[in-house]
Parts: sequence; structure tokens; C-alpha cells
Amino acid sequence: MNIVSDLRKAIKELLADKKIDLFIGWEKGSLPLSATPLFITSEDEADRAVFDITCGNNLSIYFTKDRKQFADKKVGIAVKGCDARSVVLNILEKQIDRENVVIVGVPCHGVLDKKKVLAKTDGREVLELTDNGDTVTVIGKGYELSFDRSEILSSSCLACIYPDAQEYDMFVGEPRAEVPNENRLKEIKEFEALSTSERWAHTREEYEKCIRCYACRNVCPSCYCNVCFVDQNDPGWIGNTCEFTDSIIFHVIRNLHVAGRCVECGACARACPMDINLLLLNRKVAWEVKDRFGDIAGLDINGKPAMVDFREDEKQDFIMG
Amino acid sequence: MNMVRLDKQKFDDFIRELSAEYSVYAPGKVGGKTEFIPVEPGDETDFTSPVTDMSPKGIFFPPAEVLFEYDEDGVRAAETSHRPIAVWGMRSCDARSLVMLDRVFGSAIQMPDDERFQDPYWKEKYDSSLIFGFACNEPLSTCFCNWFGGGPHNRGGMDVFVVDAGNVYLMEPVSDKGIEIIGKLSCLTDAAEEDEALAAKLASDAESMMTASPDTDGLGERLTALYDEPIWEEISAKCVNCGACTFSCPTCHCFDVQDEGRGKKGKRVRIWDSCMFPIFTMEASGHNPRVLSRERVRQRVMHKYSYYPENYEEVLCTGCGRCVMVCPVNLDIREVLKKIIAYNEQVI
Amino acid sequence: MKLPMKDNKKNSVLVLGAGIAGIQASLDLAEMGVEVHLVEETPTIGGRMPQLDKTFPTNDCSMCILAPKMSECVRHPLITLHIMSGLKNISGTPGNFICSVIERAKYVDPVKCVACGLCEEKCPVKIEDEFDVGLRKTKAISRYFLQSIPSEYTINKNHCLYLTKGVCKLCEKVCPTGAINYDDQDKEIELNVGAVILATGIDPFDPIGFGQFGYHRYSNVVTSLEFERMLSASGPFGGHVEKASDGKPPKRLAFIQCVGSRDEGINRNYCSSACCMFAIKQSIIAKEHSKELEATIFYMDIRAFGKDFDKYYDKAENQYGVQFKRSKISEIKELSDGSLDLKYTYENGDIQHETFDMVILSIGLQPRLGSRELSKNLDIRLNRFGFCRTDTFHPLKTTREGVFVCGAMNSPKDIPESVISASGAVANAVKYLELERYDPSTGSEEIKEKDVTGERPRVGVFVCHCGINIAGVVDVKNVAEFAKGLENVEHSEDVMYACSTDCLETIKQRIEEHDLNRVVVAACTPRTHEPLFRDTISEAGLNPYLFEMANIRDQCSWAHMNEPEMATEKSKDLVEMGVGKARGLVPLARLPIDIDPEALVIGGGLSGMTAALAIADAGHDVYLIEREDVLGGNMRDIFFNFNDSDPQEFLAETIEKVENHDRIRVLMNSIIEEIAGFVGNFRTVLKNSAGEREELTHGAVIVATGGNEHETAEYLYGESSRIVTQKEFERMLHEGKFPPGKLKEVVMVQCVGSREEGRMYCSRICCSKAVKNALELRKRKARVNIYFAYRDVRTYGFAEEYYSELRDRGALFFRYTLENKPLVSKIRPDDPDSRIRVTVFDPVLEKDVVIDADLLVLATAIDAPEENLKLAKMLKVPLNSDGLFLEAHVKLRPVDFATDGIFVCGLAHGPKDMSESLAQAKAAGSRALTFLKKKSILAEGTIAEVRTDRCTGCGYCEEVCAYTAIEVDPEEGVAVVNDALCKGCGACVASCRCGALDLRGFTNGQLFSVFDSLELEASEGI
Amino acid sequence: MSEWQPKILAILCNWCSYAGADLAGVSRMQYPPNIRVVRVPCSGRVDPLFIMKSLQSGFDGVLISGCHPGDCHYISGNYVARRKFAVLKPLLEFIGIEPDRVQFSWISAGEGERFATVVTKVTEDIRKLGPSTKLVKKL
Repeated sequence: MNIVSDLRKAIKELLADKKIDLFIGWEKGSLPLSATPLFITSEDEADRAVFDITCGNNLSIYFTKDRKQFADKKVGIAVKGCDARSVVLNILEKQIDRENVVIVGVPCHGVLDKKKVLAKTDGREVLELTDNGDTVTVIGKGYELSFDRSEILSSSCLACIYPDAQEYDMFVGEPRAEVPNENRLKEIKEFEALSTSERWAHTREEYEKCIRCYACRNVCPSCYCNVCFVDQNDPGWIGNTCEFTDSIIFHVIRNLHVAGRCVECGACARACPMDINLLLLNRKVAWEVKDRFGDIAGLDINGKPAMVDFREDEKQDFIMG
Repeated sequence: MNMVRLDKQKFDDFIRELSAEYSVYAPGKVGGKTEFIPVEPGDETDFTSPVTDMSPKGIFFPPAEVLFEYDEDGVRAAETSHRPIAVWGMRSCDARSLVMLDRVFGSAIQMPDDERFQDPYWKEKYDSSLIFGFACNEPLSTCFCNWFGGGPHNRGGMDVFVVDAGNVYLMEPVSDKGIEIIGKLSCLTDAAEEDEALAAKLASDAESMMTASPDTDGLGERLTALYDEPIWEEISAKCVNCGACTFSCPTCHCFDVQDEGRGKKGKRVRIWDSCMFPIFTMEASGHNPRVLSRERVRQRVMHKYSYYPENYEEVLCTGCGRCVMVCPVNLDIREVLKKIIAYNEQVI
Repeated sequence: MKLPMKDNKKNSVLVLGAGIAGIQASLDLAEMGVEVHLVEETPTIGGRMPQLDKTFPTNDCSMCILAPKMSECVRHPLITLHIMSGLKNISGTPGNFICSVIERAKYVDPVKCVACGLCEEKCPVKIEDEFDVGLRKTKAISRYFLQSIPSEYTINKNHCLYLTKGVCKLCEKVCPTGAINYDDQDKEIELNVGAVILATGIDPFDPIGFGQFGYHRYSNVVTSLEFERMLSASGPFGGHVEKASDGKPPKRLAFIQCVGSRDEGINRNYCSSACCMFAIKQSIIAKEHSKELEATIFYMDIRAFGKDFDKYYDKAENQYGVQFKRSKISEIKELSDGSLDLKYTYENGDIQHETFDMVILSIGLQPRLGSRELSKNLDIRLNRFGFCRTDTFHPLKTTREGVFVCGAMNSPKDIPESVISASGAVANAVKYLELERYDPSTGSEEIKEKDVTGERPRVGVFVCHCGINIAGVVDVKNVAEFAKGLENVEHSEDVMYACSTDCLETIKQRIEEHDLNRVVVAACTPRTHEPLFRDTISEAGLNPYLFEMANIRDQCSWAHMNEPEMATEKSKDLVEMGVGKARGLVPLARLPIDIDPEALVIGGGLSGMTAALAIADAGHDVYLIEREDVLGGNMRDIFFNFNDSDPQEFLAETIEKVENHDRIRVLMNSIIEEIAGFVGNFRTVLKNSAGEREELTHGAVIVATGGNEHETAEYLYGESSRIVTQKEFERMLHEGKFPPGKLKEVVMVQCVGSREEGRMYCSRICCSKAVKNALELRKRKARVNIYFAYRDVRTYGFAEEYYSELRDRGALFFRYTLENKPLVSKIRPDDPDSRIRVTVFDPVLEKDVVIDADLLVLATAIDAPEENLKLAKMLKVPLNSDGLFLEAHVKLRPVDFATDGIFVCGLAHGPKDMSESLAQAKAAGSRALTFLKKKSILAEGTIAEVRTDRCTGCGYCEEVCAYTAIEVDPEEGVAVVNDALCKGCGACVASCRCGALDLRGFTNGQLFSVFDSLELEASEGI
Repeated sequence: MSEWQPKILAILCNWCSYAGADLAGVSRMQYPPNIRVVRVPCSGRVDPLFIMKSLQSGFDGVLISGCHPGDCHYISGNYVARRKFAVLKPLLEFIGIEPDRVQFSWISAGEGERFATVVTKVTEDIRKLGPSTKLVKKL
């Protein structure tokens, strides 16, 4: 079975049957480490569609772009597990009409993090990449390197338990349900084991790097406010300079704004030009949401988003006795 | 003036001598990313990639710069160090970018001497600065400096041109300031003829590594003609307006001014802005002439390749390729330009 | 607010008793535009509820839920309070009564008293505190309890040294405002009213002299009311229960049920209805206070018959580990260490001993002391227990026309039933009035409001001394001086009593002199005084919302009496924060929302018809929707009553009234397809059986969709003509058509489908219904043997008497458990008329008893109709887990939904009997009238607003709003606030990531300004 | 005042906790004068950013108090709020803010004594931590 050819076939059929006006997928990019989003409106374009380790983009972001740009269109979309959860969340949040979207799942084995690859090459440019399954080979000017797939996967993928869509209309291949992952909480637990001052030192170091470019926010499929709170100035919620407290508060509030909504796709971390470990806090929040409320963002299309729901007998250990 | 050479073993001495008068910046690693940071003798520098992750524009035009402070006693200028800045290791593309920025901040073209149109914050730093530019011996696949009049060994915007020649750095003063400083530094020796030959070879080798440029003649006018064409929709379709391109770009220079205050104390700060952001041109009335992504993408492209050249006869792009590298959706500006050129030919 | 014409008997009602029932009745009346005289015996309104710590089954804090109603009541311009007053007599005729009211002397001028408490501190006379049931001392001059309303002090003339012996006068000396008036006299006034509502409530049973349980002899035997005060955080022990014997916390508690209830020997052969739940609640709360504590409840039957009560009972037993022991206490002995030895007997005769640290007597409810005298004075009759007499079909009418009763005065009641009866009594009372629809949005004396738009804030600060209450601790002058230096403060001064009439004048003057456009008063708490100051500034032409208070008394000077410097610093900060908030205040308007006068009643059963009549009788058009082709609902199957009145006759009368009422339009065979809109402005689309659609517009909705008899598959139901439900049995009795052959042995099985998995609730009426039918059977066939298999007999209230009667008449009772249900088989399996063999375990004899029954009658549960879900979705109102409509608040808003303008009554709300349904239906009508009587209602000023440019329409606001007051417009994709429904809590605002929402009066900007207003000594950053 | 005194912002809901604070005063219960109270209609009104902003402004600690579960005057505002706090509190601890800086409680209108106890405890906790530094913005 060939995923890519099956995917192309599926897209063509959808277009041919007029089930969709548009399909959003990926195609090979101009650089070896990045695929690029592809908007397919005709069957012949479907042959450009690919799916591989470089297809990191969470395409659901295009639904909310320009204030629901596809509101009147029937749109098909290729999704990995995390992307599917974004689509579901967008449906729950009335950004997408379930009727108007055809969700096509593709089996995901993780996407690469360019920065991790470049760390492996000591910053040397990569000119070619081959995915061998368990290993990945990269070739550049004067070098060829192979390494374990896990070494260059996005951190988000390393802790993933839903690699495949749980809500879909079609699936290319065999979808997997929840996949056990012993690393799911590893990073969180390790960080929690540090002392308060060690944790603070790390936070300080990480978030002092922030240049407030908002790439994290802008690539986030859950951040689709018309005007982000940080950009509002009547009243001004928070300072926009690179002053540290403003930066950390911006990030903490953003973490809370995506609480119960973050699908841990890792787009923010991959987009961060300063390489801040943004996922750590997002994951912590996602874990608290799971642990306390039993919710995983975008998993249950019949559910309610966690932060607008409640149970009377919820754990309230943080309230003074 | 001829080239001089700096033995790499004497690099610390060089920095030490330079530091006597200048705050010295050089590429270094901060949290895994390369950017221009203040260095001291003995500090490690990082030249792994010809293109630092962050461009050097932040040295002269910081992401957040305090313009003035106020309290109950009145308004005061922000405190600065007033030490001149020397930058070591700035590639051709980046050195050229400073010239482009200086056209904007340094003066107004119509009234170059009118102080009202000069940005004192920029001028104070840039006018007294010393740029040790760095030749690119091994340009990257993403480099396209040759498209717009640059090149890996271009000397534009530099005070001293430096070639990495193995064990030595070969230096060639470019400006008066460069001549002066070369004359002052004691750790330098005169270069030999073979050194100059090597430099020339490295230059031609580097040139040959560059990809061919499309026909960029009259790009500005061509763009103007395309202003209302539907092509912008196609170009911008995948853009998520993250702004990574503008933040990493050495020539993007849009800024916003914010007041930070509490009670009777506060300051006014200039911060980088980005035309990619939805509120970029939001007006106080609430009206926004560039609501849609494609309008903002068009703005960025037009500004760089049409509006700026209209004023300064040079595009506002040095071809450093950073935006190509950082774009999370691989929206490659080179492809965009090629597309525009092709479309233009097809339409007109 | 425009007040309807005063002193008009046609427009006023006297309410006697200001407990929760009296308060509810007064508020409902006043909201309909009726002038109310609320006459209360004690110095405060509130009645019994303030004495309670928590309420079951939600463990709500009693005071938290009551306090807002108390302040609403005391502030309502149409309610005149007569505290420390009594009703001497009523003369005249219904619609034109003259009531003589005695107002007793208070000896403190309520206008001057600022409730500072100095008098009480200095008063030398200590007396037992009535409110804390003698558990603490109070003084001869006191406030009734700390949160009493009104807050003014009164002198107890029986104990005051000056009034009794002519010496002392200490209170007069210390009173900073000269409020003491020893010459105060009792006054008699006459009030001309159209109707009277009595709500004098109950007294707790007094076990003194009821020697058996050692109350007052053994120090660790207390009543449940005393225990409640002990549990209460604001009680005499601050919520730390301790034994009187040694002051240590008790480890083992015993609750003894039915003390003063279900006891023929002392003429209390009725069930007090609330004590079982009360004890369960107390055991849960006590265990929450201390995990190790053990609690045992000794009982006869656990009567957890209310909505969600059984779940609470289950929680107590299985989650909290409360022990329930069905047994009789035969003796209590005090041991040397003060602990108590209980001797008790199980139903099988086993005698046990157990030692407890504390014994709580679950005392019953009894008629108020003096109710006989009152009944004579008012010429109303009482029942044999001394409760006010009413009848099944007129549960809120006394024997005197025009005089109505509510609350527990006519039968023991829990809070929600009291509230229901109060609203219900109002529906009766308004029939004697002539009410016009009125418009609260038209002001009577219009003061031109100053437009402050665009003006720079010019804040005036007034810092109150409150005598020495504030100034004794805080350097008030210093604070006022400090305020002068704050940005935007135009004027600042210190004043002796900010709330005094002359100071209010001063404030108005300063507004004028300094052209102030914001006012900050630093004084006591905004919870009591904000309305007064708001009124004041609006009299000076400022919008009332341009006001802010700094609480430097209750939350500063009183709490930091020994730290004057720090208290002064804190006061300055609070003033600065107040100014910070004030700076950003903007005028807010309360916009009128028009109200359609018609009502829609869904369901043509007894409840629906009654509600429709209540509204129609008050002069409003009603649409009564019935899905079937006949009115009457479940009542068509009810033929008997405990007394001899005939339900069918009453039903026929009711149907006739409905069908002939010129204001009721009955729409039969109709179902609702769509309901849209909101309070005052509903639009409903109906479809009748012919498929024709009709659109109705109306201002209110009453849900009276009823309930269904559970269709059981248990006990071989349906397999023999001799197995019937109680409903079928009642018809059998009525028609006299019994199964063929002799009818000698009749078995009744209770709780068929109720109180078990899938239906964890008690169907409430089945025990009484079965007892009723059993007695009826006995009347007809005296020689029939009746066997009664039950889990708990829940004949609450006066039905208890009939239960005893049935026992006396020889019916045999077998208690079964869920694990040991009666076994049923057909003697001849193939015979559809086979007799039935019932095997039931007898816990008294401890063996199985086999009965070959001629008839097996099953008390099947009451089910919520499945269609409830559809209707609930259309109305956007919630259902509970059992599918019953969920009211806004189980205690205090039992017929309301959180969404204004929609009400519920009858079985749709939960199982209940005819009287209860009638009361609730009237209550629903009455609650609807509180809206319908207004031509318009005023939206709140502090409500949410949307900035549509920022809204992404994600719908989070919609999800968190408890009032359906905000919705995403599907067309525009942005949220829209319904001003009429928004209560201003701000939950949507804080849940809006986009910053598209804000809460007027508490905007983000205003609050940021408060957080940022202090210059804090920022420490060095790391 | 020579000794350092923490300043603590207390955001209280109008119907329960603010009333409880009033009751503490009416009952003359004494507690440390370090809190500065802001009244909001409901704990549901509290945006986590309020807490962050007040720490940034230099408050040494923040106390948020609302009605007990089930007591909310607005039916469910405190439940909605509770989820926000349930995420904020562990997140703040996670990034290295001292757990006691930001505290939450439920205080009913009848719990004057509890209000005094809570404020005393919060004040002492924060006094032990010393002045807040981590999130304070220097201007």
C-alpha cells in the first residue's frame, strides 16, 4: 500500500465527486527539510500531494485564517492525529461546520524538527534528506549523516499518543487508536522534579530569549483571535516589549488561552526563531487538563471544550482547605 | 590600500585592541541560536553558517528600544552607553542591509541634512560604528544576494572587508574609517601577494556557487502593474502571517511605539512591528486597510521590491535567505519573485 | 421608579411574618406593583433560615443564599417593613380589610443608628441570645444577629436597666449619634389592605419535659437546632462543635429522629417532613468538619422524599459512612465522663447498647406559640394539631376569605415548599386587588442627568469617620489629606457620618461646587450603603454608576483595631484603589425591555390549568397548550382523597373554569415546534393534529408537562389481571370492578422502580397514595387483609395520621431491602387471572412470609416524560440527571429557571401530590405575573457587552452563561448579549480569550486600573 | 513601619467572600492589615491575567476567593472559575513561582472567622516568602 498514491487517489475522487471544492494537503517544498502546504482545486494538482516526515504543518490553521476564509466552501483536509484534533476543536468552536469539511486521515510516524536536524549537522546546511523508516539520512556539502528517526522528530511527536486522526471521514491506511507512549509525561515529570528555584532559573533563561515576534501564536491553530490580547490596547493587557515579565506573562496567558485547546502539534516550538522550549508549558497545561478534567483537546467531537465545562465534584486540591 | 593579515592566533589580541575603543559584537551562540552578541577577548565566535539566525540589524535597531522615560520630575532621554560599536563577522548581505536601513533612519532623501528627519537613536549607534564585513566563501543554497546587485564578496556597507583564508584573516579597508582603524591596530601585518590571489580565487569560487538570477530588471514597475491582480491570493494562500520573515529579515524596519507606564512613571518604547500582523495598519478609528492576509503579503513584497526602490533605486532585500529558512510553511520568496516575473510576462 | 398610587386598599397587601415565605410573598407582590406591609415580630427579617448553617441537599450556605433576598426585600420601594410588630386584628371585608398593627417600641431611632455596636459593648446587662438558642449571651441592647436586616439596634425593655430600674443609660452616653430614645412608645397603626397573607412559620419542638432523652439534664444532649448553631461558622463556637461537658470536640454523634414528631401520645401524630434530611445534612457537615468523627442516625423511616434527597441519603451512607440504624431508643444514660449510653431496640427485638459523646435530638416542627391566640384574633381556624387549617384543593386558603397562608404555618415544610406556597398565596391574594400593568422605566421625578462624556475625571473623595468606628483606629484626616494628592482628585474631605442626611447634602453640594463627575466614599461596605450613595449622586445629576466605595470600616478599622498606623496605610491604599476604579467609571443606563402581557402554559393537567387560571384571573391572556384531546392529565386517574372531598368534582370544576375563561385560549392536540425569544418577548410555533401551524407571541412560559407512571417489567406486571399498579387499583376501587372471585388477600409493594439504579429518587407520593387506597379498600371491604411491603414508609406531613390509622386497622407491614425484594410468582402460571404468590421476608420475625394474594398492587415510580428533553432544548433550560426540569435554585427558586421568564410546576419539576401541585402551579403563575405585570423591565446596568470586531464567535461565552443571556448569532458569527437576561456575573468575560467581551461596571480597564493604582515598592528583580 | 510588610491583593466575589470579609469586621475579628480588597461580582469574573498583572504591579501575593461550590449567586460562575484556577495554579508552580504567592479559597457569607483565618494564613505564608521579585516589572 502506498500512502501517497492512495492519498492522491482519495483527493481526486473527492474532487471528481464534487464532495469538495478544495483540498488542503502538502507538497514537496523548496528546501529538503520542509514540505509546503498545497491547495488543490483540480484533479491534476492532486498528483503533487505528498505525505512524509517533512509534513509538519497543521493545515487546520487555514480554516480560521482571514476570519473563516473557507466558510462557504466544502473543504477536504489531510490530517495527522494532532491536526485532526485541531479540526475537531475548530468544529466545537464554531469555526468549521462539520458538514463542510471532509477529514482525511493519514498515518503519522512523526514529523521532523528542522532545528534538531541542524543541531545534528552542527549547523551545516542540509541539501538532501532520505527517510529510511527507523533512520533518516541527510546529505550536505561534504558530509552524509544517518541517525535514528527519534533523534530528529519534533518533541511534540515524541510524546504523542494519538498519531492518527480519531475523527475522520476517510483514512488512508489503517488508523491507530490511542498508542501507549512512555515518554508522554517524561519531560514534565523531570522538570517537576527540579526545585522551585531551578525551575524558575530555567523559565527565566528560556523566556528571556523571547523577541516577541509572536510566531508561536501566529502558527498556532488554536490562536485565531482577530486581535490577540497582547495586541489590544484599550485597555492594554500587557506590555509588548521584550521585557521579561511581559514576555513570560504573555506566554503563560497564551498557555491558559490554549488550555484544553492545545493539541500539542508542536507548531509553536518549531516556529520559534529563538528556539524556546514552548512545548513544555503547553504540555504541562494539557496534562493538568487531562488529569483534572479528563479532557484531551479535540478528541471528542461530541464533548465540550474543557474550559467551558465543569463537574461539581472536581478535584480542588489547590483551594485552601 | 592593500590587504593586511591577521593571524587567527592573534584574534584575541585583535579583539582586545578593538575593545579599547569599541563595544565589539560578533556572531555567537545564545541558547542554540546564532546572533550578534557583545564579545570579549577569549569569547567563542560562531561562523558555522554564513547566515546568523538573527540578523545584525538588532545591534542598531533593537527589538525594543527605550526612547525616553518620564516620572513626576519630567521627561528624560533613555540612558545609553555612548560607546561606539564595532561589528566583526558581518556578511556581505547584512552589511548591505545597514546601508539600506541608514537611508531610512539616517536621513530623509529629500532633505538629507534636516535633523528632524534623522533618527537620533539609529544615528548615534550607526554613524560611529565600524563594520568588519565578512566574505562568504561557501554561500548556502538559500542565498540569492546576486539577484539584487550583491555577491558573496561584495564590499558594500563595510568599513573593512575580511576574508577567511584558512589560518589567517585577510583584511581590506573599504572606508576611511576602515583605513584609520587598520592603521591603528598593531596585531596586523601586511598581506602577501598570494594572499590577495587566494582572496580573489575564493571570491570567484563563491560567485560560481550562486544560483542564476532571474531577470529582475524593472521589478518595481512590474509589481506596480500587478497590484490589483488575483495572483496575490495564490501567493499568500499558504502564508500564516507568522511574521518570522520580517523578524529575521535584516532590512525590515517597521516599528511600533508603545507607552509603558504605571501611575506617574513610565517610558516610551519602540518595538519591532511586522506587516504580517493583522493589526499592522489598524487605525485608531478601527478601520484597517489591510484586513486580509493577501493584502499584507502584497504589502511586504511591494515594500521591498517596489516602494523602496522607487525612493532609493535599490530593492530592500539583500538576498540573505533568512526568510526562506525560517518560514514555517516554506513560502519561499524566490519562488514568489519568480512567480511574479512569470505572471507579469504572461499578463503584460 | 414610578410607584403605583399609594394608600389604595385595592393595591396593597399585608404580609405577616418575614421568614423566607413572608419575604418571598412580599417580593412577588411588590414586583407586581403591589404595596406591601411586611409585619414581623422580631427586629429582623429572615426568619429561621439565618439560623441554619447549610441547606440540604446541596449544602448551600444558608445565609449566602438568603442575604441577597433579604436586602432586596428591605430595599424594595414598595415594601414597608414593620419590625417588632404584630397583627392585632383584621376587620372589614375581603378586598377592603382594615388591619390593626402594633409596632412595639425599639428605643433606638433607626434613622440615627449606624449600627456601630458601641452601645452593646458598653451595656452591662447580659441576657440569653435568642437567635443562638441560648448558646451565647447577648446584651439588653443588641442587634438581633450579626447580619440581621435592618441592621439597627434595639433595646430589650424587659432587661434594660434603665427601663426596668431607672438606672444606667450607658448606651445613651456612648451612642455617637444620639439614637437612643428611652421614651419610645408602642404604637398602633391601621392599614387598609386588599388581602392578608399569613406566614408566621413554625417553632421547633421543645423537648424540655420530654424526660426520656435527658435533654437539659445531660449536658451533651442537644437539639438539632442547637447543633446547627454549633456547626455554623457564624455561630457561637465559630463552627467548632464542642461538648458542653468538657469543651472537647465530640468523636461520636448520635442523632435521634422523630423527637416531637410521629407521636400520638403528645398530639403530634404528624411527620415534620424535614428532620430526616436535616439530620443527614448535619451528619455530613459534621463529618466534613472532622473526618474521624462518627455519626449514627437512629430512625424509624428515612423520609428522603424530595428531589435529589435520596441521592443525598445515599451519599451520607456510602460516601461519608454515616450509620443508619432503624431502631427505637429506649433509654439514655449519662456516664461519669459526660458521654451517653444509648439503649436501643432493633425491629427484630434485639437490644443494643452504644456509647456516644453527643446526642442530637432531631426535634420536630410545631405550630408557633401563640398561634391559637392569633387564630382567634384573626378569626381563622386551626387543624387539630394547631396548624392553620386548609384543604387539599385550596392549600393556601385559610378559613377566612381574603386571608391566605404560606410557609410552614399550615403544615411542616422545607424551604422550597415554603417558597412555593408563598408565591402561590400571592396568586390568591392578587385576585382581591385591582392591578394595572405599570412601567418601571418611567421615572416619577425626572432629574436631568449631567453628560460627563469626554470630561476629564474630576473625583470627589469623602472619608467617613463613622463616629469613632473608623476614626478611632484610622487617621481619617490624614487619609482625606492623602486623597487630595491623588491624580484626578478634585476634592477630598473627611466627614463624620457619610450616610447621615446632612452629609448626603454635603456630597451633593460638593458635586455642584467642584463640578465633580466621579465620587468615592471611603466608609463602610458597599453591600449595604452603595445604593444610598448612588441615589445621592443621582439626585445631584450624576449617573449613579459614577460612584465607588472604599470599605475602610468593615474590612479595615474593625479588623485592625490594634494596628492604627497600618490601618491608616491600608485605608489610603483602599482609597487610592477606589480612585483608580472611579477614574475609569462611565455612566451606565438601565434600558427598558418591553414585556408582552400574554403567557404560554405548556400542559393541560391540573398544574397547567391552575397556573393558567392564576394568570388569567389576574387579567392576562393565556395560551394553554395540551398535546392530547382532553384536559386533566394525571388527575383523571385520581378518585379519592384522604378526606372525603372528590377530586373528580374538583377537576370538572377546574376544567369548566378554564374552558369558559375569556382570557384562556385552550389549544388541544397541539405540540410545540419551536420556541424562540426571551423574557417578555417569546415567539412560539405550534402545530396541531391537522398539521396546521400557528405562531404565538407571549411574555412568559410555564412548563407543566407532567409526569408518567413508570411502566414496570418487575413483579410479573402485565402477566396477570391480578397484578395492577396503584393507578389502576384506584380506578378499580372507583369503578368497583375487581378481579373475579373473592378479594381477601391484597399485597401492596412500594418503590417499584423508585429508589434504585436508574431511578435514584423517591416518587414521593406513592406511600401516601397506597395508604389512601388501602384505607379506601378497607372502607369497602372491611375483611380484606392488607399486606404492605415497603422500604421506608414516607407518609410525610399530615398523611402520617392515615398511615397510623392503616396500621391500627390491622394492615401488616413488611420492610424489605433492595437485596431482598418480595418474590412474586403466579400460582397457575398459564392462567391470566391466576392468583399471585408473594414471598416477603419479615424482618421482625426474621423469616419469609408467603401470601397467596388475590391482588398485587404495585406502587410504580413517577417518570419524567422523555419529551422533556426536546422541550428543554427548545427552551434552553436544564434537566437533572433524572430527566426532571431543573429549577434555578433548589431551595429559593423552586419554580423559576435560571433563564428569566420561564417557570416550572407540577410533576414536570418532580413528583408531588395534588395540593403541592396546586400550590406550585399558583406559584408559577405568580412568578410569571411578576414580569407580566410590568409593561417593561429594566435591564441591569452592569451587564456584559460585545466588541464585535474582536469576536470570533467561538461560543465559549454561550457555554459558560448560566442564563442563556449570550449567544453566537449564526448569521453574523459573533456573540450577542441579551440585555434582558444578563445578570452581570462576568463569567463570559473572563472566558473570552479574544477580549471581545467586557462587563460594564467591572471592565477590564477599570480593574487593571485598580491593580495598577498603588505604587508598590517593587523589590529588585532577580 | 520599619519591618517589611507584604502587600497582598485579594479579589473577592461580592456575594460570599466579600460578605464574609464584612462579617469578620462586624464580628471584630482581627487579622493582618496586609490585604487590599477588590470586589468583583463573581469569582467567574476573575481572568487569570488579573492575577498575573497584579503580581507584575508588585503585589507580593494574590488571594482569590469565591463562593463555595454550589453556593454561587450566579449558579455556576465559581465552577467556571475553578477550572481556570485549577490550571493556572499548577502552571505558576511549574514555571517556578512560589506556590504560596497565589492562593485560592472558598469563603461563604457566614464565614467571617474563616475569612480572618485565611487572610492570616495567606499573609504569614507570603511574609515567609519575602518580597515578590520574580514577576515584578521594573519601570
